[in-house]
Amino acid sequence: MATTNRRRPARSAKSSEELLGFYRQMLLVRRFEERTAQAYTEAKIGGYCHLNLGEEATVVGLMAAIEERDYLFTNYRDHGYALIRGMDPGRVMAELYGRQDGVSKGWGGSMHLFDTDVRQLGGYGIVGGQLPLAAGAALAVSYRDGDEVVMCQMGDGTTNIGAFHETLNMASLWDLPIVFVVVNNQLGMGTTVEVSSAEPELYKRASAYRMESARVDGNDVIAVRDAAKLAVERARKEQKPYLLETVSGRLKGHSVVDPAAYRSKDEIEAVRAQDPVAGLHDRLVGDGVAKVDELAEIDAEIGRIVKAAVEFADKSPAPEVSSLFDYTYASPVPNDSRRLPGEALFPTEPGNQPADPLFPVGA
Amino acid sequence: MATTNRRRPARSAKSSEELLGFYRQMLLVRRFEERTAQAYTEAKIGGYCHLNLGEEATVVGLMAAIEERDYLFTNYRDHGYALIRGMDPGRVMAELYGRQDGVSKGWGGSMHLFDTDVRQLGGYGIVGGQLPLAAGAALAVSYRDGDEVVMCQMGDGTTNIGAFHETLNMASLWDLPIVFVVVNNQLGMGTTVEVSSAEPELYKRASAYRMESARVDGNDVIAVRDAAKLAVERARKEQKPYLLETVSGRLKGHSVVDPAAYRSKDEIEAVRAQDPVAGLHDRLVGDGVAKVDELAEIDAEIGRIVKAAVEFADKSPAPEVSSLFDYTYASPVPNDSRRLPGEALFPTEPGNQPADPLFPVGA
Amino acid sequence: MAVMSYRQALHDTLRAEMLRDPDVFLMGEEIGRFEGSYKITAGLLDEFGPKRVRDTPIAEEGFTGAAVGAAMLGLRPVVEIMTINFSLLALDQIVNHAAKIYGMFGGQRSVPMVIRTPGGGGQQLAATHSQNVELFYAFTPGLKVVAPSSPADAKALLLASIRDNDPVLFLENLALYNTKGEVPDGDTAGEIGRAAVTREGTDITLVAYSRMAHVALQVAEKLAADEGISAEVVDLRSLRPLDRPTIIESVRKTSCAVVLEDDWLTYGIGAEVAASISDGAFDYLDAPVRRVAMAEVPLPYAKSLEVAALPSANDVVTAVHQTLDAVGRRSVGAH
Amino acid sequence: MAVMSYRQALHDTLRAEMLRDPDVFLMGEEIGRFEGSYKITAGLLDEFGPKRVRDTPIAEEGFTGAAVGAAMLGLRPVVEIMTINFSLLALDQIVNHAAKIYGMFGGQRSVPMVIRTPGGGGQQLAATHSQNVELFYAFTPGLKVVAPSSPADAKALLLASIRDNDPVLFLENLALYNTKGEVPDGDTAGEIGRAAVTREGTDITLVAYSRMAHVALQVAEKLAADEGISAEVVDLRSLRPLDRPTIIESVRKTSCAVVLEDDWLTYGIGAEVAASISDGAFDYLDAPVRRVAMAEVPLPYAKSLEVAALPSANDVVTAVHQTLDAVGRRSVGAH
Ligand SMILES: Cc1ncc(C[n+]2csc(CCOP(=O)(O)OP(=O)(O)O)c2C)c(N)n1
Ligand SMILES: Cc1ncc(C[n+]2csc(CCOP(=O)(O)OP(=O)(O)O)c2C)c(N)n1
Ligand SMILES: [Mg+2]
Ligand SMILES: [Mg+2]
Repeated sequence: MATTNRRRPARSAKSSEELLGFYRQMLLVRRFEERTAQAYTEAKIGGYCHLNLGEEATVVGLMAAIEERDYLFTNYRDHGYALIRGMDPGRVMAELYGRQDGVSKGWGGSMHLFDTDVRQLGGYGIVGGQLPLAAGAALAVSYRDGDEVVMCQMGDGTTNIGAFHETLNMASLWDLPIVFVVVNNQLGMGTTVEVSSAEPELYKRASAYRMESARVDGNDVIAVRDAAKLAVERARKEQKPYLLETVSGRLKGHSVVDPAAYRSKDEIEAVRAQDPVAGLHDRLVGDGVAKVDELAEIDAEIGRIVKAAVEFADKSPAPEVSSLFDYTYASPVPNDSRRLPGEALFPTEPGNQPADPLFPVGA
Repeated sequence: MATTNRRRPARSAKSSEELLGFYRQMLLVRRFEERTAQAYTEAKIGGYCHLNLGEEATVVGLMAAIEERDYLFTNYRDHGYALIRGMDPGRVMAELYGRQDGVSKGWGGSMHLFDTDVRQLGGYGIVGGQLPLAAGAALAVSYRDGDEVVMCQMGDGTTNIGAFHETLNMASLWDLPIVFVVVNNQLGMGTTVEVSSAEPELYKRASAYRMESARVDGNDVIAVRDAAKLAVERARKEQKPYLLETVSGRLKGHSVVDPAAYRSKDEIEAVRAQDPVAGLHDRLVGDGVAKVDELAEIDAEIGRIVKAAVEFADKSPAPEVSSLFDYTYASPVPNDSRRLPGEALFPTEPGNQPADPLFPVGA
Repeated sequence: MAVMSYRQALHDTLRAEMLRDPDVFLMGEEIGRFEGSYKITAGLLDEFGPKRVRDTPIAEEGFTGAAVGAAMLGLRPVVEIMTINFSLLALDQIVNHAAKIYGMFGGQRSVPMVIRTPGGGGQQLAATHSQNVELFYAFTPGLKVVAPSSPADAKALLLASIRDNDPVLFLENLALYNTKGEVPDGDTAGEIGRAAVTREGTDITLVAYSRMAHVALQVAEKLAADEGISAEVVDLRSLRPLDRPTIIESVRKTSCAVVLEDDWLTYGIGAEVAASISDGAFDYLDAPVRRVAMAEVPLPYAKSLEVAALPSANDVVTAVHQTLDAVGRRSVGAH
Repeated sequence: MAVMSYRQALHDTLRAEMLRDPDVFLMGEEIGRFEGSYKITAGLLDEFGPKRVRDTPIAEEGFTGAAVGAAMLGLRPVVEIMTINFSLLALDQIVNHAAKIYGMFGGQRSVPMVIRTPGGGGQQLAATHSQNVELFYAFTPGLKVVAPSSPADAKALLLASIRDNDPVLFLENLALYNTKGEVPDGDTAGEIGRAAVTREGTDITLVAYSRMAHVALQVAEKLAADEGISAEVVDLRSLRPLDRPTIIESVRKTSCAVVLEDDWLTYGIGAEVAASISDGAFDYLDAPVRRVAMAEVPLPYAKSLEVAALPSANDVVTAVHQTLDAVGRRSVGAH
């Protein structure tokens, strides 16, 4: 079942074109995340902010395996997925900035990227929270006899929470078209897989649900793409869930503010040595697919995209306070509270009962 | 790992004495439960009430495998465990009757038998709720370098809830001296194992935590005892958790009030054919260990014990209403609410502030 | 108009909605083969098959969350959680997910789902199986919470809940399932967010919901018959939104109120009702608002203790008497 | 007496209790190697080793429940739940188990454990990471809930909580960790169940807890300085038990009150406070009790919206003004 640490280019990289395309995407994630880190230190971005640095090959490989019609659910470490899935970089950055043009109109921020158009249905900050949701989406697909597949990404640490167990069991029992992906970056915050999981070969946990699974080198974009494609097509055709584990590393702290002081120099060195972006760069050059200059040109182009995204975000206005009560309910109902913190429940003038502006009594 | 459906007497039944002793215990459970069902229809017992009918060999075998110093946690189907673990039958029945002399003073009822003296620490009605608690008890043992083992019983349906996963992972990660027992009676209420668990060979789920496990015939008291003993001693000596699955059947409905209309005649026949009490009876007679008369005499003796238990329960007074506020907190604190439903928060006489009787202000 | 039980009203409404809308389906533990712990879904598996009446594993967090996900794709799942006590295991999916998804993503997808679940004490189910924690949901913006007390309201509000585009916690009650009442034909949905004055009166307002709304009516009848006290009854029906205007209007008329609730007193649902009355009817109120609620203990199994801990009609009568005495108005009575 | 941060007070107290009592140990996510998400446990893994500072998997239900079980055997676990939002995943173990075990088994084993967890909005953490759901615990008999607002109280109440034989939910707040104050030496435990008058005044009572108790003091200072309004501040400190006598005594003196809270208004903690005041000080109250609380929405990420949704000092000032205006007492002020 397992395939680990494949170093050589996978055979199925049919063309240099394709590989260059992946490189461009991985670089977009890399540069976007670097710029995001900078924007955070400039206090343009608030809250928690988790980057995909070190996971670029995984992100790009996974996104290459699903189709437009498919659905994606991820955890809070979601910028890269959003970019590659097709959200506009400007609108993604605007979301990080908490602006009106953000993909979630500024309501979600970094952890909660959501764009119904590209069928990426969040971005969830509660560890494991996205799993039941994703299974439910797959249930809806199955209920309607659809041919979409749901991909549900999670981190290694997430395999220890109850929702993992409950969801994988349901997915297998009910033959749901879903691919669970464990992005094993070897750490949940500062906790290693060995310290948190009694079965550190995480893909093996699928056997508790008679679910097929595999492990793949998350630093190899082609290997990820191929393994994911297999899983996705199987889910689509046989209506069977699958668990794919990708193994890579985290180049920086858990979130932008984490200096990761708990990591040894050796550990950091080891992760850096496997940097998927640098690796692909060297491979493209080494294999004669592209010259250093050409790759630098791509980098420059990506730089312009990221710059434009930041400019777009910077110009986007903050959401209007008047919209504060617009998204509590989809179906308006009478007597919903629409009061700002300072407002009285009842006007101070005795006898003056507050009328419900939307639903006057007796209407 | 698995051993199923052993029909022949296990070799380790060293003496007829022992087997007779087990028979007596199984019969105690059988008769007690039958009497309990009757008392329920007489409205002497209220609430939910789940019986061990059909699980007598499992209960007795498991209880034979743990020692006095060991701890036991179970689900709500707990009468048999309580009786064999050594709680006084009268006090158990009194608990079911909701009387003052009940093992939990009438506070818990059928689902919540607890007796600190015999180290049976509940009886829990929330499916899966006892698992983290039992692991915590094992953690305490381990923290103190004790040599006790914790046995944690659960039903087959319980293996699908998140707490199962979280707890088994912790138990294995932390090398806790605990034996998880899945009493597979093949139903969770009306739901079969196949409908609820994607891996219906439940003991195999232990592999997701690198935990050893086995399946054993739950209708064979010796087989259960031997398998459990192995698991318990391993837990004690090696400080390693274990998952034991026993397979048996449920002779009646999920609870006393469930007519089990969802079961086919064939299904019921099959369970009856494996009745562990009848089976052991016939075996004892067939193997010449005891005569039918002798076994009838045991039955009569058990009948007297059960009758005495009912009489004790019937005579025990209902708990005093004055004790209603005695068990909300172990450490009393000021301003705790001790008001009955009708009582005013503040006396109607204006100016009369209620003093805290336990903690007057400024005391 | 037919007379039927609260259980029957729920059953028939679920069935009718499933016939009407193929996107409506049911999920929960033991709702199919077992026909529901309280038999609300009896017969529906046979009629609609396992796709639309889905028995789930014991996994409240998992199947409730799956319903949320299915609702995000436009289905209309109706989840049964066996009792509200077990909903605590699904709280993360209800409060952190169902209630948040519409807002947190800027209104891109709504979550049209219903969670049906009964509360209730008084059945000797002991501490972990007798809780009334509707408060947790009523407190949470993004959720709607209804708590019908009559078969007619059960039907009207279940229709409204299923057709609503937001997650609705639909609170039932073990003690109500067998109660009967007239239920209108047709399929007119009720309105979430409106209380009802279920009995008019002039001397005092009784505010309640779910089972206690029944008790309130009984008490009101008794007070009228025995003492000529005219109590008005406000049945909240909806806990979120809370219909303050209807409550306040009543208390401005009667000048005093007692709140009945089956949960614990401190921080219970009644706290908000009492606080709202004290605020909105400040200049009208002749006496403090009394609350009759459960004693603040883990509910004991023993009948003697359980009875003592649960609010009774007598407790309400006492509170009404003391309230009217305090304002010197008991003389309005006839004896 | 030393001046230190709230964080430091917690850290030092944990350390001192671990030195004092070998049965005290810590459990939680990231408390060891990572030194705690908010660094309360920094250095403790190195000092005490992994047995007493236990990093757990991400499994709130599991590790919280394990602490309950360990406490049943007499250990004194102090669990850290990273933020109160994640405690919803452990609610079953807290509400259905920790809170019930002493009572449900007739007092045979108590559960001497502490759950430390911070609440707090205002950090742009968005809807699922900014909730204040202490209500869920404050509502539950069998639990005790404390919410200190100063470093001194943090120390005193943490000592009390660890030494108490019942499960205590110890509410911290992200915004308080860096606040400083004087902390007495020694190891005198505070008293769970007692509020404190943290500022004396005569014109109006401000009732608050945790972060808002800070805000209340700031507002009171400002009101005094700018307008000569004398506000009394009651810091609840303990949410369960709730110290009604101290609150009522204050309001009987000032005749009006504003309640400050960081949670949602409807059914929030303030509802009980307001209801209790309206009841216990009925004949003294000159104006309705106002509540200043969070807007009832899933808290948005965007700063502009978050600021609008959270209660501010200005909102409190407005509520105070309107309350004093309503009773014609603003003239007491000096401007
Ligand atoms: C239920 C819950 N518990 C704790 C947290 C705090 N938390 C945020 S991320 C994280 C680590 C997750 O690790 P992993 O699943 O490996 O994902 P990664 O961050 O490595 O992508 C934790 C514990 C949370 N968000 N939700
Ligand atoms: C969390 C939770 N969900 C649902 C229930 C209702 N319930 C009680 S027993 C039961 C079935 C349990 O089956 P199993 O684990 O096989 O135990 P058995 O009754 O067969 O001993 C269910 C669903 C519950 N008590 N707790
Ligand atoms: Mg990780
Ligand atoms: Mg079973």
